[in-house]
Amino acid sequence: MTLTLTLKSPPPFRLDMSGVVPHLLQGLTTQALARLDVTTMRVPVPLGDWFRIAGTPGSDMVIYDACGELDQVGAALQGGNIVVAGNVGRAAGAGMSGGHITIHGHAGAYAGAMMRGGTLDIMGNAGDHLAGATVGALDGMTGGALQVRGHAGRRAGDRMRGGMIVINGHAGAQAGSRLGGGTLMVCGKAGPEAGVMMRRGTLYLNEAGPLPPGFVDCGTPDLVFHKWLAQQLQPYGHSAMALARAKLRRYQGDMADLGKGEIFLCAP
Amino acid sequence: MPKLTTPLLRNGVRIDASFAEAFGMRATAVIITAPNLKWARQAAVTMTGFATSVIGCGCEAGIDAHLSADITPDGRPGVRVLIFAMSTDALQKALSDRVGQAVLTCPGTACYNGLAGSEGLELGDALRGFADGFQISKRHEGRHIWRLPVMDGEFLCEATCAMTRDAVGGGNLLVMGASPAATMRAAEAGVAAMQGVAGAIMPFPGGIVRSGSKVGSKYPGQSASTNEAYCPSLRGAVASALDDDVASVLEIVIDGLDYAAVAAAMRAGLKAMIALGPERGAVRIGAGNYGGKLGPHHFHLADLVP
Amino acid sequence: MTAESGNSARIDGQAAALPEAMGRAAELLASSRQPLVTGLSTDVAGARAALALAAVTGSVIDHAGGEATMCLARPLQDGGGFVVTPGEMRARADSVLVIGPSALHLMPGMAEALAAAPPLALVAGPRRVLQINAGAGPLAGAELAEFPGLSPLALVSLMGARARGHHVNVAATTLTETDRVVAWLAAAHYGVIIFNPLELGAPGVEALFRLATQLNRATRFSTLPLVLSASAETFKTVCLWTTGFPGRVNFATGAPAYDPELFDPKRMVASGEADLVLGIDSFGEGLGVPDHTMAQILLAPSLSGAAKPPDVFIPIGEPGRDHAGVMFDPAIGTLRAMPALAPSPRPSAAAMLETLRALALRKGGAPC
Amino acid sequence: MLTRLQGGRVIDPTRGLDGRGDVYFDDGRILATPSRAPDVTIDVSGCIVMAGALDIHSHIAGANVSTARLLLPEAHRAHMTRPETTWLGEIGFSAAETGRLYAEMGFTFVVEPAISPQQALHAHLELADIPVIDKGLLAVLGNDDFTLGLIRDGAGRAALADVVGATLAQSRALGIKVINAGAAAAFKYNLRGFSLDDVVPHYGVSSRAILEALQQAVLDAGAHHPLHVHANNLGLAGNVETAKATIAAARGMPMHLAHIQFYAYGREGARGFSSAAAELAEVINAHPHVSVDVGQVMFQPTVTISSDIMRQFNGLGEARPRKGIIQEGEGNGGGVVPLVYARDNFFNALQWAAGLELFLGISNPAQVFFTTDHPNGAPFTTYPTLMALLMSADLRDEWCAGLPAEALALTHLPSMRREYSLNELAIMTRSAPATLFGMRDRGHLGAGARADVAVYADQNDRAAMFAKARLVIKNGVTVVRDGKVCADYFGRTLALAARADAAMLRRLEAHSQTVHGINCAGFDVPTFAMPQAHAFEDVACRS
Repeated sequence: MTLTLTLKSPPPFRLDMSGVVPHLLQGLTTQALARLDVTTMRVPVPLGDWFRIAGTPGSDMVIYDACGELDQVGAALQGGNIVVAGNVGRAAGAGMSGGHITIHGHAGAYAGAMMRGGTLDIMGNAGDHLAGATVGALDGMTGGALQVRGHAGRRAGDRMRGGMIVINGHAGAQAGSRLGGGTLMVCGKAGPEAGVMMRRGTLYLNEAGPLPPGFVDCGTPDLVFHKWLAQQLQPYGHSAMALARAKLRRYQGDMADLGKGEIFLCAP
Repeated sequence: MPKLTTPLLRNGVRIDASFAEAFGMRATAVIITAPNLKWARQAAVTMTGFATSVIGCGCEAGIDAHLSADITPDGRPGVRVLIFAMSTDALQKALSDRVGQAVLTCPGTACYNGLAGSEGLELGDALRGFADGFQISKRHEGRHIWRLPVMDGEFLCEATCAMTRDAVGGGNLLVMGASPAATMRAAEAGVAAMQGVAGAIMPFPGGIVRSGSKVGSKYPGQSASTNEAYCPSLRGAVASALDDDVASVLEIVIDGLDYAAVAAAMRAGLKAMIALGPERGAVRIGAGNYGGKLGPHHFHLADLVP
Repeated sequence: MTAESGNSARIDGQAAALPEAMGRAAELLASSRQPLVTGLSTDVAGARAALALAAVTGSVIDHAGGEATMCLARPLQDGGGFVVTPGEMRARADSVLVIGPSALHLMPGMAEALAAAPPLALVAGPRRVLQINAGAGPLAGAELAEFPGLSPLALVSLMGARARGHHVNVAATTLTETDRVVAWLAAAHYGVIIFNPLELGAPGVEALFRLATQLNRATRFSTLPLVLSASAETFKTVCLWTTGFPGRVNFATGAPAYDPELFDPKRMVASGEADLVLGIDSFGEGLGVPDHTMAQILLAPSLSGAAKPPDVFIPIGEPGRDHAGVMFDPAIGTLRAMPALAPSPRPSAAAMLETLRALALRKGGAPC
Repeated sequence: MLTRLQGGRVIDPTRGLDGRGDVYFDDGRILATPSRAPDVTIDVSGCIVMAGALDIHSHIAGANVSTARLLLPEAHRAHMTRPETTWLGEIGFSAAETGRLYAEMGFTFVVEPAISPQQALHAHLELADIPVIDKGLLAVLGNDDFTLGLIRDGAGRAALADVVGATLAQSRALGIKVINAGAAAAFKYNLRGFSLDDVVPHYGVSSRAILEALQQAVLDAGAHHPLHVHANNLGLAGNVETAKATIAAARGMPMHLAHIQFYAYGREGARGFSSAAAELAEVINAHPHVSVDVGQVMFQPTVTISSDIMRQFNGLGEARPRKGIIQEGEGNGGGVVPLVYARDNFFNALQWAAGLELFLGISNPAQVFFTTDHPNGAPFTTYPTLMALLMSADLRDEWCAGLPAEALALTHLPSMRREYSLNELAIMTRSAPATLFGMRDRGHLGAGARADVAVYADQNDRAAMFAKARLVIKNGVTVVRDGKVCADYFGRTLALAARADAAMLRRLEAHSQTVHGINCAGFDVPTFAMPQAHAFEDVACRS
């Protein structure tokens, strides 16, 4: 069973979609769905004011004509599928523990923040703090798989501790900041200061701006790990596998912290 | 030994109306990869050396199969090794010791879990300390591997390894021929055929054992001793099990991940040896048992012959 | 604008009686889709009243200097840290590291304080002061160290790495200079690092707290963040006990919601999500939001400098001059009571905001 | 308006009352049975009627509490709309919520126990914003240069009494607390541990000397509440010896020891950590001049807020989540370290049991006070559950069944069958704390007492009963009805009318200028600074 939400027109304020995820909607009538509160600002906003609602709530949901004012789409998703046609706002898929979200558009900041499982696939670009940690939280993404087909903003993978992120395009400054684990791949170019304050974990960067001074050159060892990872990367497509199989220079850091993280950067 | 009843005859080879009696064991499997098959095999051969019998070696181990590059976890050629032991603890110790001494040390290799299932043994988890704090843990899609820096790069080792409680050890065939050369030829043909069966290994040297044994001894502390009923040189002096035309006996012992694997291996071995015929190979094929009272698994030759 | 006309209430730039101006402000608040309360250069009473007004009108609220507040708050929230009061720094610190050029002239009296020997130091003698990247503002008598071309974050990270004894990847001259600074730090008995949070940025401050953590393994260290705006610190203090959060709070959905990025006043204005700005500016610190077309209510001692007059202007007094007040005092690191130096009948921001709150309640401005 | 609460079970230990009766009040005061008919009668039959409860040790305001708020945005009420609840969400973490939640449990007076004199104004402004309840604070001395210098220089009893008097007056405090005497100063000289007879570098005075000097000075300054002591070695294995030595150091004079659960540890067992609560309770029973509060641990995540800065620094490694703030100041400063107390954790289970052992092992309920050291052992919102545990051995057995047996084996809790009566609970939470602070018109329902009354529906589920009072009267005003605050009411902050010696004030000012470069009048708490005209209520000194 699929629930279909079609945005009538772009709202002049943000909408909080965190209550509109499959496990919270089971058994609701269309009327009850229309009354769901998606308010973030002073004016009370029921879902039905801004969306045409069709179908029945089940494990699957489709949002049409979405736009950047829709925050927390698929947040805390436990299972099922959400497909979005259009852009989304902040924190799409934040805290999700299972299921699949596909966004055929761009996502705002904190997409996949603190996700624990499931898959998040962003066909367009992603904003800052991709898979990161919201204020005060010590862990960003801890599990699951996240792919951005376009580019990502600053601090992609901030505080990530587990799971896999593949960015097919470029990443902004400080990709992989404060990383504690997991693997982040940037198939395009990463901005300056990648891996800053990284403790553990792995970055694969096709190209990068200047690295922080706490990353030391460990040469170009031929590691079986790359071959192993390349095998795991089949679902992410050719560019990710090619990056894992490229000749890679290993930098270890950030020595300003624990210094057990690593950046694999394509050797020219 | 139970009294023999009328044997079956296949292609002139007498097949005893007997059965192999086998025991439940714990087993695990690892996949060893390397830049080429030579070095993967080298690690596996070293690791499975001196692993013929739990009695003296703590475990029984052998190479199960060669794996082509397209089916291994890292896209390199590899081999699958099976290890059997009587208890989880013994299996864990054998696994840690052998991977630690023979695979970790062997250039170019990586080591992965080779068995489906949830019950786990420590693999990399038991070895990571070797890296003295430089080890790196990676998890991906439910798999957890350790990367241990070593002098040729890294030793990649999966953290844990599955274990099965359904394993069967001690399946066997007794190959009896008119001359030592014919007996050896038959046994070699049997082992070659059995090596093609997945999930089963023949842990003795070259898959063959000559010192078939009985339980106990006249000497205290000697838990197993020579099976005089099958020793041709004692034929007249003891209650011999040998016919007049048998000049030499060899045994093939089989351990499998489950009952079916042992049965399949025995079936394949019987078929190959029967095909040789009594002139070039065995005149008679039997199986060892303890009267059916000790081992829960019985492999009747009558059920396995072609 | 004459001083006299600047002292009367105004509606659309025209002088108006105060009750009319207050009524107009209440109307604007009631009809707003999303009000934003900002500026907030005011005292404790003004901050309390502004928060209470924001609560009943469902507003987003933050100080105009909220960015500097967040540059210090975010690293503390993300990892904790070490801080010390100015008074204790003066008394105990035998070694003071000053990062950046702006640090000292932002804190009145600091240069003189650093020049004096610390009376309670373990070892008697003059205070050691080391200034990094002093630029145009070197302190008399201080040792200097220069790290050209390094970002503040890279600089602090480098010190942190060397303090841990880790290898780094920098030019030999930079390494030598870093090691000199780290050795200097290690020789401290009680060291304090003075920094400007806005200059270091949140990541730089986080790295600095990690450096302090590392230094505290062997000796004693703390940090003294400069307070860029006393009223910003005042607002943060009151906002913490009122809402539990240091600012950037939204009352629109009832309970205070906190998001240091979403409820940034500049973003709220730039995105058009706020359609009314209520600004309080007792000390002429400005509202911090760019020129805009939305409605605006301004509470300030006088109308001056604004390109476009606000829809409603309400004159107020200045705390500590026209009326008594309580403000955060950077020199003592906590709140301090200020009697009125030149008492006048000008109303306090708090009084005007409380009246507005009463009017807003009457107009049913509360969304919940 | 003369009001009668009719037909409830009135429990008033001060007057030895426990039985069905009526309570009258008018104009904010309790009356004896009046001669005229009441204007209003409220039927409270089936209910328990007690005076409003008093909490003598709860970190509810001030700079350190705000630092905790700042540190943990993710822990208080969700900053994003979902999830709606977070691990400290139930305490709200704001002044308004603190007052509301205390009032709904029937509390009408709470003491914030650790305010640096330099930060008294901040604390008072915050206390003034806590609705409904009356408040008070304790000022912290004993790690500041001025006090240590006086003791070092042998300034004598009168000078120390003057410092205490000046501090009480300037901070508008109800009493004086000393926190790990000398350790915060020693920590600034890089000492990492500090015991009763250790000496502060630079000053050459021991923790014991500071303790003894302040204990005497507090008595001499006329404070009702004796020196409130946070002893050395908090939380360390074997620290029961410290607690016993500190009690001995009281030399037969009044002293209050705070959160002694954290000092009830021996060194037995495989992990070298055991409960010595039974032993400590015996020592307390033998020293009736000493009072204690418990600092009970309950199983949940919380945040520790303490001016024992050395201990907080040493505890950073145990922080969960792994972050903390160490703020150093002119005296103690403050440290904020979040912690998780877990049922399946050996140490935490042992701490929980040790706290209950103390409650049950100390014979006189007037000597032991009801605290969790909020929020250090647990948030104050766990009080109702804790009350239920004290009142039911069966309930304790149920809890014990879910705890590590290894921990319980190192305590006496499973064999302790004592159950608190409602009367004993009323002594601990009403009459005794009022006496401890010299408040004759609180903690009881006799004629002339303040009309602070808590009415609970008598239920078998004691936790539910104490969580939501049926009715709470504050100064004669109905502030809580059916467990919900129903009035916009603000109580006052009680401050001791202590004598500030003019000469001593001048010395303090000169010292502050010379050593800290600060005009110490900046630390004053003038009435004009307060949001309400009558924010304070003076309490006369002990005569």
